[in-house]
Amino acid sequence: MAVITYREALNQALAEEMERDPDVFLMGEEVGLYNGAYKVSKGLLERFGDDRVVDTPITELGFAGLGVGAAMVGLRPIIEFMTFNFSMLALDQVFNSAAKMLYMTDGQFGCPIVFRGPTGAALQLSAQHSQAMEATYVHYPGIKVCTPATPADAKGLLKAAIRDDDPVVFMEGELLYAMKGEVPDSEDHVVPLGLAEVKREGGDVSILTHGKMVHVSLQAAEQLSKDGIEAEVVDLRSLRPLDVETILASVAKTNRAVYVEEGWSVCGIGAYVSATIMEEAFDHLDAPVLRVSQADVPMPYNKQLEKLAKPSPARVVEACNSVLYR
Amino acid sequence: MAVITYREALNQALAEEMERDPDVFLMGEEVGLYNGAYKVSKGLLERFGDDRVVDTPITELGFAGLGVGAAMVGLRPIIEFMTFNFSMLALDQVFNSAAKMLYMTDGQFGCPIVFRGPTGAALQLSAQHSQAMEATYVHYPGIKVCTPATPADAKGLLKAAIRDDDPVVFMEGELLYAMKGEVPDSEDHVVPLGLAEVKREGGDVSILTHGKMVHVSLQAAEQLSKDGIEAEVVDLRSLRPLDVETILASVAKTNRAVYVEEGWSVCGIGAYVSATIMEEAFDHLDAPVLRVSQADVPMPYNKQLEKLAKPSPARVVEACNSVLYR
Amino acid sequence: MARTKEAPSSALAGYDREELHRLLYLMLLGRRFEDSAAEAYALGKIGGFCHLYIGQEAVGIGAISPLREDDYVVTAYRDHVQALARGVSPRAVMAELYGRATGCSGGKGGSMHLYSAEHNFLGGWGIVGGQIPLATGVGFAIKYRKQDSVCLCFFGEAAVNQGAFHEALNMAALWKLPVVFIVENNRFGMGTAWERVASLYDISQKATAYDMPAAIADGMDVLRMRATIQEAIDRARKDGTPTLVEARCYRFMGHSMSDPVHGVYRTKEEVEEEKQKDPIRVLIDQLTEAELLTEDDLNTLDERIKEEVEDAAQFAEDSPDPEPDALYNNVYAELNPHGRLFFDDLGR
Amino acid sequence: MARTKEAPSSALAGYDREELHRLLYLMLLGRRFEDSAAEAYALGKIGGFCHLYIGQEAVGIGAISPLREDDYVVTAYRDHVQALARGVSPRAVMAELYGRATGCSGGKGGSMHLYSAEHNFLGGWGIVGGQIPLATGVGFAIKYRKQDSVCLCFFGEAAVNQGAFHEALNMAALWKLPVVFIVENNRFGMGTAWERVASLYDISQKATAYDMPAAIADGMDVLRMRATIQEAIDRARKDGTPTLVEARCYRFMGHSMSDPVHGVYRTKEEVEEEKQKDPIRVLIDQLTEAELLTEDDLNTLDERIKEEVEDAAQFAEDSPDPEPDALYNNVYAELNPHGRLFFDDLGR
Ligand SMILES: Cc1ncc(C[n+]2csc(CCOP(=O)(O)OP(=O)(O)O)c2C)c(N)n1
Ligand SMILES: Cc1ncc(C[n+]2csc(CCOP(=O)(O)OP(=O)(O)O)c2C)c(N)n1
Ligand SMILES: [Mg+2]
Ligand SMILES: [Mg+2]
Repeated sequence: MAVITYREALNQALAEEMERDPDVFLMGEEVGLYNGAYKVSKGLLERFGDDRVVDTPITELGFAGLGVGAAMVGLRPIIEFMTFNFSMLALDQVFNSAAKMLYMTDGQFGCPIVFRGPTGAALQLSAQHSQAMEATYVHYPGIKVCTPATPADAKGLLKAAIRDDDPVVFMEGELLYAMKGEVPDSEDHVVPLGLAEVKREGGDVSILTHGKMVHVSLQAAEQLSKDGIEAEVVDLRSLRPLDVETILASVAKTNRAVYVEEGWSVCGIGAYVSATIMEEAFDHLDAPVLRVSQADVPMPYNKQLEKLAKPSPARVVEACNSVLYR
Repeated sequence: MAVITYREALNQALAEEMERDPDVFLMGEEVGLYNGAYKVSKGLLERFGDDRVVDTPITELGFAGLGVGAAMVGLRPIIEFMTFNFSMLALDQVFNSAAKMLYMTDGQFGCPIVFRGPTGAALQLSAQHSQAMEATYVHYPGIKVCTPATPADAKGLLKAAIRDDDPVVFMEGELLYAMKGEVPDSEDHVVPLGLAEVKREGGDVSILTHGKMVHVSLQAAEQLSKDGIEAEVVDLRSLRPLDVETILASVAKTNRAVYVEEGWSVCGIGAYVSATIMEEAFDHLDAPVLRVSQADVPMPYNKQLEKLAKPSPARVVEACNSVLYR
Repeated sequence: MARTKEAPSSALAGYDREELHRLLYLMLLGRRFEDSAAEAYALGKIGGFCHLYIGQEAVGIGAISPLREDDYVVTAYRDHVQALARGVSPRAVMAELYGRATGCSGGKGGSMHLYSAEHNFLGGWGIVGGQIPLATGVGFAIKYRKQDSVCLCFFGEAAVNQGAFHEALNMAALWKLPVVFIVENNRFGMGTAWERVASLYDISQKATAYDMPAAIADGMDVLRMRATIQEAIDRARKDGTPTLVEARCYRFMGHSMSDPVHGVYRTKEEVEEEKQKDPIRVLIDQLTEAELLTEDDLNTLDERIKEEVEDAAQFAEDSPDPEPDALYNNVYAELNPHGRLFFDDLGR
Repeated sequence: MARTKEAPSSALAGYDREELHRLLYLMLLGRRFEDSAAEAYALGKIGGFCHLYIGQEAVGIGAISPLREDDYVVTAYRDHVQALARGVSPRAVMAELYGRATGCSGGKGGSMHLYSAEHNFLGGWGIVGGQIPLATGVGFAIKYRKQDSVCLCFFGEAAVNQGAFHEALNMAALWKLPVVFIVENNRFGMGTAWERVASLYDISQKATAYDMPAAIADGMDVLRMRATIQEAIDRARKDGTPTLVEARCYRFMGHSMSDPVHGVYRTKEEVEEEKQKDPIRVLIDQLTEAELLTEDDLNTLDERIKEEVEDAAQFAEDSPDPEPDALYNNVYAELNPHGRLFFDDLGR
């Protein structure tokens, strides 16, 4: 297996799927000539031409809606939001058009589209540029959401998302783009939606998480293991469909769970998973499911405050200790 | 106490607060000449003139942002969304401007604004016009959210919202506008944000809910009481600030809770409250907190399907019975 | 900016009798169909919002009738007549208004959300202005596939103020997407007159901002309407050039079935006066004058249409509601083998 | 549409020496300040995104310098020089870039989010086009209070394609809100040239769509820039009439500190050529020519500015970070007596 970056993994997935299916095209701000604000689409304009790699005006609502219209008649658009923060301008087209397309038309018109880009905070980008929007998207039926944490998952999930016949919101991480990891070389490296992965085995407590926070959770698990606590880190990978089975299996084993998310906790992913666990595994729980999340404030610019606001391994350890009543 | 409709109660609150503070103005589609799509602003144009009751073009993003700008320099806008479904177009201005204003300016510029209108489904309005958006709004710090269920709360909470110095998302219900109820006559009938109300006392199970679903829950409680089950119905009234105290007190008493919401359950209000209860009252729970919500699908037009999709007293009763292990 | 002239008035030239009768048929069908829908609504057989096109028929029919099968139509919630003009059967449309399984959207869409893949009729949208980017995407797909079809996009004048209009028209003009943007300027958005919400009255002039051709069409005369649109269609087919067409028309009914016909925002007199220009009357007069239509022709045609509409209503009546399990059908096209997609107590 | 002429070239007329030196001071201050910010960024003392205004100073300074104290300024994330021109101290601005408690946004905003209530400087916004409706709201408030102040709204040319621009300009023109909309047309949005994303090149012409007066300003000449804006300001003060001003300028640096100055989207040669028109050089030449500035004047002025900038950097260096509890300050203005506002594990 080759060791490549998360960025290269996404780039390969895009290239391979565009090779594979002429109906797939990439559209967004700076995706072409500039090779992408974060260089994810590097080289694609040259390779596929400007019919299939399209630089747009800064009109998130407009080009998201354009993508949905193109998907209605059978194309398979990949719409890049430079970051998901800007997708707030496009939510009407995602929720009122894409998510409801198949249902309102009772199956006559589908919407095989991918909306992708980085979610959550990078470093000191302040309040408007540091929002994790998973919870906002996953709330609306008709949408599928996935959040790869590693290069292998980035490639495999993006290929699955592009091949999926429903609107998929594909959320990356600016701080993950440079991360390196092993990725299977095969063109058929597809990670199906709805399949969580146990990134670390352990029997004492389940740390459930997704996206960037997988790495924070793994660090926490290492620290815990120094204290003889073996945490199981479950990377959900997809938030809808959600691999409830794997979640419940881990909880049945450890009887304790902590959810770690980059975003806010009110109506967050942790609340969704925590409430589901309570409904379906109440008797397995020896302690309440606790949640670690961003501080419940807009993201501040100052480096120290930002550090405080973000979930840290220390905070995850603390939460694990409290569900272990230590 | 006079018996008036929810619509009249809102109208009184608007008129009284505009009387009280010349900086308060109302802006939105059809609020003036047409007296409001749902007649909530009836007579206000005539009474306050078109400087203070402003009909807008259909530009949700634009007039929401305009309101935020006006609030920055000290006015107190009330922005009406004809329904919150359309506010999806305006979310960028609500989340990226209003919610973060005070924080990004470190207190230099505030945003005393109210965004109001009906949320959730009416009758057979189909997928694009039947969405409960509470969860979408309450997720973002910087925003306050309230959801009156009765005429008295409609008037008292709207007055509180208008006087509040923060952005308040005030969610009404089209199906509530014609509902009648007693409303204190006093001009000072203000219901503070963050105060839940026990709408029905009971010791066997807590039904936690908000908005329209308060009435569905009360009906369910009546049915249960025929079986000798006394349910306590807690109307949260505000979703942020959230009256955690009253919620926990009820759960401490009944040891069982069901959340009933009009919207979807994934990252919904029920998930938020349920996860919070687990974290803070785990040992009081004799059963998992269950949630009753809209079917996890876009709202269908067909009358029978719509009926199936909406939370019903029967479904609430069923959930209560299962937390009572009956 | 290329600004095309209005269509000539003596516009019968170039039409054969059959074609003209087909237009009259569609005009009358639209009217009778909606009269019947209005009755059904009053009887509670149709629910939700129901927006009638009465008075505006010439716009949709004039624009859609010259289309080829491989062309597309996208419109707003005021969509009954567009669907019929596109060839969707009165039965399928009426059944949809009744919310039946046999409806053109399986009973899930209702009046505002009519669709027919078979007829390239892409609905049927309820968010003002939301369909404009969608139609632009259809135009993008046509160009992407190097086809020569076109997409008609209808929207009310009030949608012109939406950001979606601005964003979409820029992209359509920039990339030469074969879309004809048709503003149904019936002068009101609900209870708000256009001049009360627009700083520039002349909508067609807004095309200058995108360096896009524009035209003003007489939306009360189906033949002139059609002639104007034909020019725009030809331009779009030729090299993808989009056009902004302002069709001037008038809404004879209230905004929706639940709104008053007149009131604070327009007088009874104004409505009555506009009704004198009834587009159906206009067409009948044109045909009679040209001796292409007799009293008898008209009566037979009208009888036929009445029967067709009654049949549609009966069909809707007799059709079944969707099965309960339809509730979860077509939320997703793909039920992934792994993981759970639906979360609610019904699934418990 | 009233279209105002460009400002006359021999534009020194009507300025006294002091005023002209004040302008030169601001131009040099902006440049030196950002040179220093660039250094600090390279050293990691400034984080996040940092967008420099180098090359565009004439636009912001020409537009802001004629303002009254009770006027308002709203701009985007490229906001350092606007803040300085408005009178915010270099110390407060630099401290904000460093994220210090003494910064003009208390260290919470950073480079993109500068604010000063004291100076009616309303920032500092990061969503492209998002500030346009905000400024329109400020204009609304001015009219609401029957004041005669004005609001300047700056945004880049790429923001013109956003729906927010379209929606806001219509309302501003419709209601006669005293806002001067200033397009900083530096020809690129990040790596994208305007002509690649706009179907109409001439931005000022877009004002026709709103029946709004427009002007084209030379954004590389502070005096001509100022003269053009002055006309727009006068018009706004008189009766609220808004204006769309296209200021033609050029960005000498990369889009932000993390982007290349040139590359696929523009050549090194082009940048070098444009640098020949450096607005500071232009002003210095105008003043020297008119014998209003000597070599000595310039050197003394420049020395003074260098010191001021060094002092600002030192001040930032020495200033403290915000206290940890600042994390939860100013999320809400009102901590309601009832209920809980914050939900996170830190509060546990
Ligand atoms: C974004 C949005 N805002 C508001 C509404 C409510 N609404 C429905 S139709 C309408 C008026 C639209 O007028 P126009 O575009 O002229 O179309 P017409 O009804 O006249 O055909 C309004 C305000 C909506 N459906 N969508
Ligand atoms: C809504 C939105 N989309 C995308 C971005 C990312 N972005 C930041 S600046 C920029 C280019 C803006 O160019 P322009 O408006 O011309 O201003 P300039 O940077 O040239 O001053 C982009 C795409 C953003 N901040 N907001
Ligand atoms: Mg209209
Ligand atoms: Mg630019």
